[in-house]
Amino acid sequence: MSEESVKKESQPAKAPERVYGVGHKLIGKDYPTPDLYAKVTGLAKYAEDYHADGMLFCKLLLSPLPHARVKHIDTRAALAMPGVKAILMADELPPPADSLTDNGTVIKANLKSERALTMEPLYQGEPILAVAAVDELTAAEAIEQIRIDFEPLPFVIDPLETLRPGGPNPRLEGNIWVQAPAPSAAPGAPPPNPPPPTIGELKWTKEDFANAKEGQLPMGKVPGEWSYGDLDPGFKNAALVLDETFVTPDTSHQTLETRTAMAYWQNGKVHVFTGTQSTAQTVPAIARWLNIDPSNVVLISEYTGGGFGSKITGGVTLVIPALLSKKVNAPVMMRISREEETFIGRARPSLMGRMKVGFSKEGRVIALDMFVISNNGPYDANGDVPSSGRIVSLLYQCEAMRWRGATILTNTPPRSAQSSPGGMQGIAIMEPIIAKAARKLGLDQVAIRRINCPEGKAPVGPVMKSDGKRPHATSAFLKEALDRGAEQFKWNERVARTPKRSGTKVRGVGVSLSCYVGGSIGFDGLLVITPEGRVRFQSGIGNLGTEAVMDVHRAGAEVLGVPWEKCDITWGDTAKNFPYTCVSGGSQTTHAMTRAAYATAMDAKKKLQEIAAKSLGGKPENYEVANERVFRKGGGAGMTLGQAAAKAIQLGGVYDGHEPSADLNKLTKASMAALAGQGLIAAAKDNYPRDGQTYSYVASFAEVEVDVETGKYYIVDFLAYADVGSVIHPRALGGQVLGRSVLGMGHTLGQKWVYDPHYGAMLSTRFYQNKPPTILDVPVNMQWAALDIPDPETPVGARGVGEPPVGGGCASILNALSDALGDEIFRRAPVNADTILTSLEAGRPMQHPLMAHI
Amino acid sequence: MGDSDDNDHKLNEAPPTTISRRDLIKGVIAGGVTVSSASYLFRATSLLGQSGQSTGERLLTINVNGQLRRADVMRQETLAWTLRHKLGLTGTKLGCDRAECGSCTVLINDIPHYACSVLTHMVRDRKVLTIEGLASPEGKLHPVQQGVIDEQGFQCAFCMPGFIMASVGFLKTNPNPTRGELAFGVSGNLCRCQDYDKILTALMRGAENMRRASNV
Amino acid sequence: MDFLEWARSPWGQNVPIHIAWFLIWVAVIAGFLFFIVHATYLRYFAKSKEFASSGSPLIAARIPEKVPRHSLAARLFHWIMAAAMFTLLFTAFLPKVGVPFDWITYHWIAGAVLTASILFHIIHASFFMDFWSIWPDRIDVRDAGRRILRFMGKPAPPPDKFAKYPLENKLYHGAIVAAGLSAIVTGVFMMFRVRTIFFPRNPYLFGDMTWGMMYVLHGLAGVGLIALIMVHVYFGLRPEKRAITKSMIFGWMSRDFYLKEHDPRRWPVETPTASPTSRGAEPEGIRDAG
Amino acid sequence: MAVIRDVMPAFELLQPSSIVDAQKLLQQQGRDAWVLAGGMDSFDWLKDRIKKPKVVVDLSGIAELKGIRATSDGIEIGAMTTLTEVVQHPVIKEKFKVLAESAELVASPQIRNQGTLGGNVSQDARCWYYRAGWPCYRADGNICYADTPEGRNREHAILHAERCVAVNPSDTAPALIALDAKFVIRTSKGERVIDAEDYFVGPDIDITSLHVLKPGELLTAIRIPSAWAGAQFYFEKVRDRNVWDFPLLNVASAMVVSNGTIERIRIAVNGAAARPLRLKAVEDAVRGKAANAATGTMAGKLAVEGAVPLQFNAYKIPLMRNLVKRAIGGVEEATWTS
Repeated sequence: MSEESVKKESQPAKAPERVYGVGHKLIGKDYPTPDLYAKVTGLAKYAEDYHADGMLFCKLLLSPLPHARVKHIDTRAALAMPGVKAILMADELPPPADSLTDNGTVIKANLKSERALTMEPLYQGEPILAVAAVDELTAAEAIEQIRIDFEPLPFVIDPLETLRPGGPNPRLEGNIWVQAPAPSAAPGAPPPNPPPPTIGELKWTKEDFANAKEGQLPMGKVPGEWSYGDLDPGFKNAALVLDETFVTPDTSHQTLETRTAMAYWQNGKVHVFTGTQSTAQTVPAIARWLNIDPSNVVLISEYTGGGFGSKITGGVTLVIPALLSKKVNAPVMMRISREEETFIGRARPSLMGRMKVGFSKEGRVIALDMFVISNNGPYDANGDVPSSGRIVSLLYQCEAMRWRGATILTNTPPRSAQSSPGGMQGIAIMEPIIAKAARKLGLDQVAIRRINCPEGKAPVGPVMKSDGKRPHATSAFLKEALDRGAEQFKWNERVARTPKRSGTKVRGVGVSLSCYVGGSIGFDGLLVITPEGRVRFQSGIGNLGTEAVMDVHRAGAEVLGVPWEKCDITWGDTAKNFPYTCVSGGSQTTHAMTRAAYATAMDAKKKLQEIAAKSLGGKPENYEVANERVFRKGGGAGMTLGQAAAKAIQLGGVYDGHEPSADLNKLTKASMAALAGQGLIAAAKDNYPRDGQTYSYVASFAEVEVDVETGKYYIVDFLAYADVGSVIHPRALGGQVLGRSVLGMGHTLGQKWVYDPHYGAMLSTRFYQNKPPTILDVPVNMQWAALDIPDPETPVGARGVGEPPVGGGCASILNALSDALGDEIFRRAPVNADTILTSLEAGRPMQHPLMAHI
Repeated sequence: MGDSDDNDHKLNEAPPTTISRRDLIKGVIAGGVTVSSASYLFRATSLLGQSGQSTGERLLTINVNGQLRRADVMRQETLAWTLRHKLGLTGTKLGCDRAECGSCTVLINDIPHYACSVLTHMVRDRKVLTIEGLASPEGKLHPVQQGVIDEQGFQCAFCMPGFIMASVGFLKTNPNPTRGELAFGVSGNLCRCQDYDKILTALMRGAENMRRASNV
Repeated sequence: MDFLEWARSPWGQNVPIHIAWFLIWVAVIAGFLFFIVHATYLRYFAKSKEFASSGSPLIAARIPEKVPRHSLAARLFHWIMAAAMFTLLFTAFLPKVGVPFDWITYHWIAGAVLTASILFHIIHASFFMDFWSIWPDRIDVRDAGRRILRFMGKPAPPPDKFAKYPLENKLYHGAIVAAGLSAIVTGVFMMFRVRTIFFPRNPYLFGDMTWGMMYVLHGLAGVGLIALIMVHVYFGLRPEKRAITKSMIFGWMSRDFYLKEHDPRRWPVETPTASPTSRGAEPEGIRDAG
Repeated sequence: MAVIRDVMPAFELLQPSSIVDAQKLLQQQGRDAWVLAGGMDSFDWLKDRIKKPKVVVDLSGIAELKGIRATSDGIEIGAMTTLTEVVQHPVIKEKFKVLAESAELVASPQIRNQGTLGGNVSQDARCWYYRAGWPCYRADGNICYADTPEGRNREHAILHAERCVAVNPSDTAPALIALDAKFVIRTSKGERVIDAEDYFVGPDIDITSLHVLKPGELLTAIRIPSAWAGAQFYFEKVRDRNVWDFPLLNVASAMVVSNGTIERIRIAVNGAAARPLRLKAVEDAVRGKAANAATGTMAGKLAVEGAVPLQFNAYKIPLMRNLVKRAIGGVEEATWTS
């Protein structure tokens, strides 16, 4: 931003930009990503932008009931309409295929899982059938010509209702998933996978409900439980014990690009155009859903209009155009409408939580009894409930902790991971309790977090069965982030400022810790050095806006010493041969794929040295790679990368991709085989050791201003200070840190799902009803910074960042609100004008504490 | 409106349930509007139930990105659909199709509109500018586009064309805005990556680029 | 043509929501058609009434000058009911034909008045009046056959004179009972959907289809009542029925009219001093016959 | 028959170029015709396939419906004038600021660029049951889903509910009532001019429409008399999101204050009932009183007398009380600077 425009702004100016990546040429530096030109000119093609000759359009018939059986369908009138080409129904879907793990064991398909179409809809808006026609108008009119009769079945929207004695079940078989243990392994064979989960019934007793006081979450038996340490002495010795009930909202991912898909078949292969977070990993998913061999799937996904966990491997509905296309032998485009996306587009499960927390007088969390249940929707169980416990145990380093939880099925749209699944909810439940404790104990909000937050190889979660120890994080520098953040945010000044109230306005400040997993390991990288001297990175990462699809390869280019202008990135089309790549979900990509990129660059370096030695004599280690050359150390003979690539083709074997290294994944090997002979081909598996689990951390700071006469509040200022290891691409990182913070804020600001309980129908299908935050709901200037301290357990030092800021975005606002208004006004998210105003009037929370959506 | 009395008379003669095509044409001409193509008025035959591709469509000429483009356009067709599916200008995105997200923002006579909520038949004699028409024919980016590249604005970028068009339209009325003013100007656009801060920085850079370009 | 308005329930089922409002005009036109047909019939085709002899002049001599027909209570009931009925019909249907006003409160209050008055009437008629006097008896059926035969010019003995109410009157009462009770029963349930002073609202007392049928029945009864009331008013205004209309105001009819139309054996109205042997209703019943 | 809530149905599009032609077309088409102003409300109904008119009459080509003209007594705003034009018009900004302020808080910039003043005051209710196409009273059905024991009614009415509990969502309507605007309606018989508050109608009178226009009638212009030009205005809208959201409540007032005493006042709120409410009792009570916080407090209490909350909208009572209070007694602004 120019000096001139900074000066004009009455808002606080941004902190001076930090310099990242000291000592690096590419890592930690800003650059325009190669996809940006196409994006700004409108040439970037998202799924709906493709058009194929003779392309048909399809439309879906959605269930109006939350749970029903289709008794009768009459499609004759629809099929008789001119322009209607085909109708696809549930019985035409292939059975879902079992999947094969890399070690050869079979994971049996769960036949009770979600399919693209169904005759027993389990939520309002679930697709029943699809009509393909020459245009959308015809398809829509055809749907209106279909006579369909339903038999209503019992349904439940609220998880507590199905837990009541005699409460309705969301599925015929029950309301929870039950996982049987894996059978024991045959001697010498790899351990078999557990069987698919089955559906069971969980009911609490009348006493369980009666024991909960007004506004408290009842606590009955739950299937999930772990603990470490001894709670009782903790609570006995505690200076303060709080027992609080809290609820978080269900929030749709609402990617701006819906899960539109287009498909056609050519030469026995299905070509699918859709948005996905994970290009390479979506192929096996599609193959499984279609029950065909992955080699017969081509996925084109150059640009993805947002994912946030809802498109980790695309959406199951993309098989609809694929199957319709096969049926009518023509390309089929399925545009998903915004309303359809609300139903089939995934959402974060709401959590109801009850926390009993014991604090020492210094504010240390010495005992925590955590109880959570989630509203999971009708299909596969999401990990939010268990992960909320792990994240809380790490983030507050509770000395003794018990976690109990249950994932409850309901007749509401299917959930999936959403940025910081479980972490966000756990933090949103725990943080206001920490804030309340600090006020009760007379402690500073930063100080109480400082003494609880993780440091170094901090332990996380329960004891593992395998080694009898609690696992630990690879590293944590959250204290530094908290300290530097407090300094940058001028925390002490803001806290000391008086009065808190002026006129009808009250100000409050809040701070929150936040963290989430930040990376996986063990994937492959693949690059080609061409005889023209260019380096082509084969990127199987999805292009969903995080820029990881490009950014991670900067690490490879840095190792090879190649200027970025000489690098190309191939992405977005699985016909273009990608390596085995992680899914882009759970903030793992930056960590996992910089490791793979680093390993691959090292492989390329090694091959370059060998080629140089073979060509110019001497030993490989006498050669070094830099400045687009491989040359003898200390000067002397050398060759360009292009010359080396040409040599590699001559040499063949391991050098031009004909002989892949044995530890590579079969997908990488297949891609190598297709690329073989094009130049020097490097590929490597990330075999680097790692001691611990990788997490990233954020300290979030916020100030709010509340008008006590209207209940309306504004976020005045916000800072997120990140501990995410080495910074790879500062602007992309800043976008993630603040973007995901705002995603968290949305949970406080009012994002919601309102259901009519009588009909089990969603009322909030429009943006103005479910309220994703707008540009005017966030501060006009937000701040972010990163420590840029490398993680010691990964070669590039970078950890993932997508999820960690989310919880802090939500909780820092909640904490600022309670600083302004008091602890007893509300214990919930979202908090809106009505929440605040009614509570201020009455002096106590007036909205039902277990009702997130009003 | 000199002929309006005459038209009244003619319209009154028409049977009450149908519209006389001849009279309507007269009425329109009398209204002083240039009739640029036969598509201006429609015959009163029922279209309901005739949703085939071409039934009920009319050849229309519209001015898009400085070019006159002809397309077969149904009455109820939105501008966004015509741009995307008839003219191949897929840079204009459909994010909600309900005038809520702004992804489809285009300029009509320099004013930002949600193209999902404008009938193509309503822009017959107006100038439409889409993201594809922003850069110069030689490929030189518009200063706002350049600002986005300079600051790595946006993440998934599905909202980007709409945001850029909204800010280009806004900057025509306020070329030197504060961050707050520009935020207000593009507030009709939703970004679900919620990269609002960086978007605003990029668009501010674009505004600065524009001012610099016009000073040259 | 659809006689009902259908809608899509939140669960996508086709449910009726109310009658098609054109039925209001159908009922009104039917009412007018009846006037025309009936008046024409009377004017041009009806033969003068012939009755079988209704007994001795001795009996006639004992008939009082003013034959008591409707007790005060009965008359009050009738007029209260009439007022409530007109209020109900006008508040129900005027807004539907383009005269908007704040109708709902008047409508449910009038409905409550009607319901109360009818409850009174049922109790009154069951325990304090000759309950059966308004229902067709065997003679009515026999005479109906005779009248039809005679109208068609076939030989048949003349019918008896009427009891207290002519058969047509009894049939009309039956129709009003059917339509009125339908409207009232459905109307009482419909009060669960609006704010009244009577009971807590419960709009989900029934399913969508049941509610829909209830609204349809209420509407059908309502438009039926339009036609029935029109016919009733028409007869009330006809010259030859004026004596009956007057009796609903003043409570009595003249001896002449009585003897002309009614059979003292079937509707004994002897003065209380008359022979106790005569069959028929108790004095109480006479006084209260309505 | 199944339901789909996507894809605009086919219709005939008629684009008259004069009010006279438009009126003829509307009279010929009767109830089959749908009037399209800016379309910001209409397209929802059409795209959701809840309404399927045979004919759509697009008013955007009628020049006489557009623009802002000075009249002998104030100004006249054509019904098809966009909200942006209203916001930016120098006379409105200078003399009738309350209207500019209210128009600027409508939805989003793009909507204000296309949405019209006539459309804004004539827009339909936003009750989510009604908008979902459910057969409620407002849709000619026989139930109010929002006013059921479990119905979700946070945004619904606290005053004058009668079977239907939907509210009028217009932001400009209360401002126009405060300005004592006159609405010009073209009917088949000629022109009818009515007071702003009489343009709106509650469910007790007409449960299927928020305004008094009959099929075939057109709102052609809105006249603002000079009586309130330059008065002391107040407008405030409270909404959940700071853009593209309907009011939970809004308030508009015009006061003429001399020597600290309220000489004349008009005040209206919207979002509280199915029609924007002119608060006559408040006006009467504060006239002649000091324009201060005490009067505001008294006015606020008076304004919410008789309010009946539903299960989830009790907050609207203190909110309305406080908004009325602020409109009359002013807002106590915060004194901090950053």
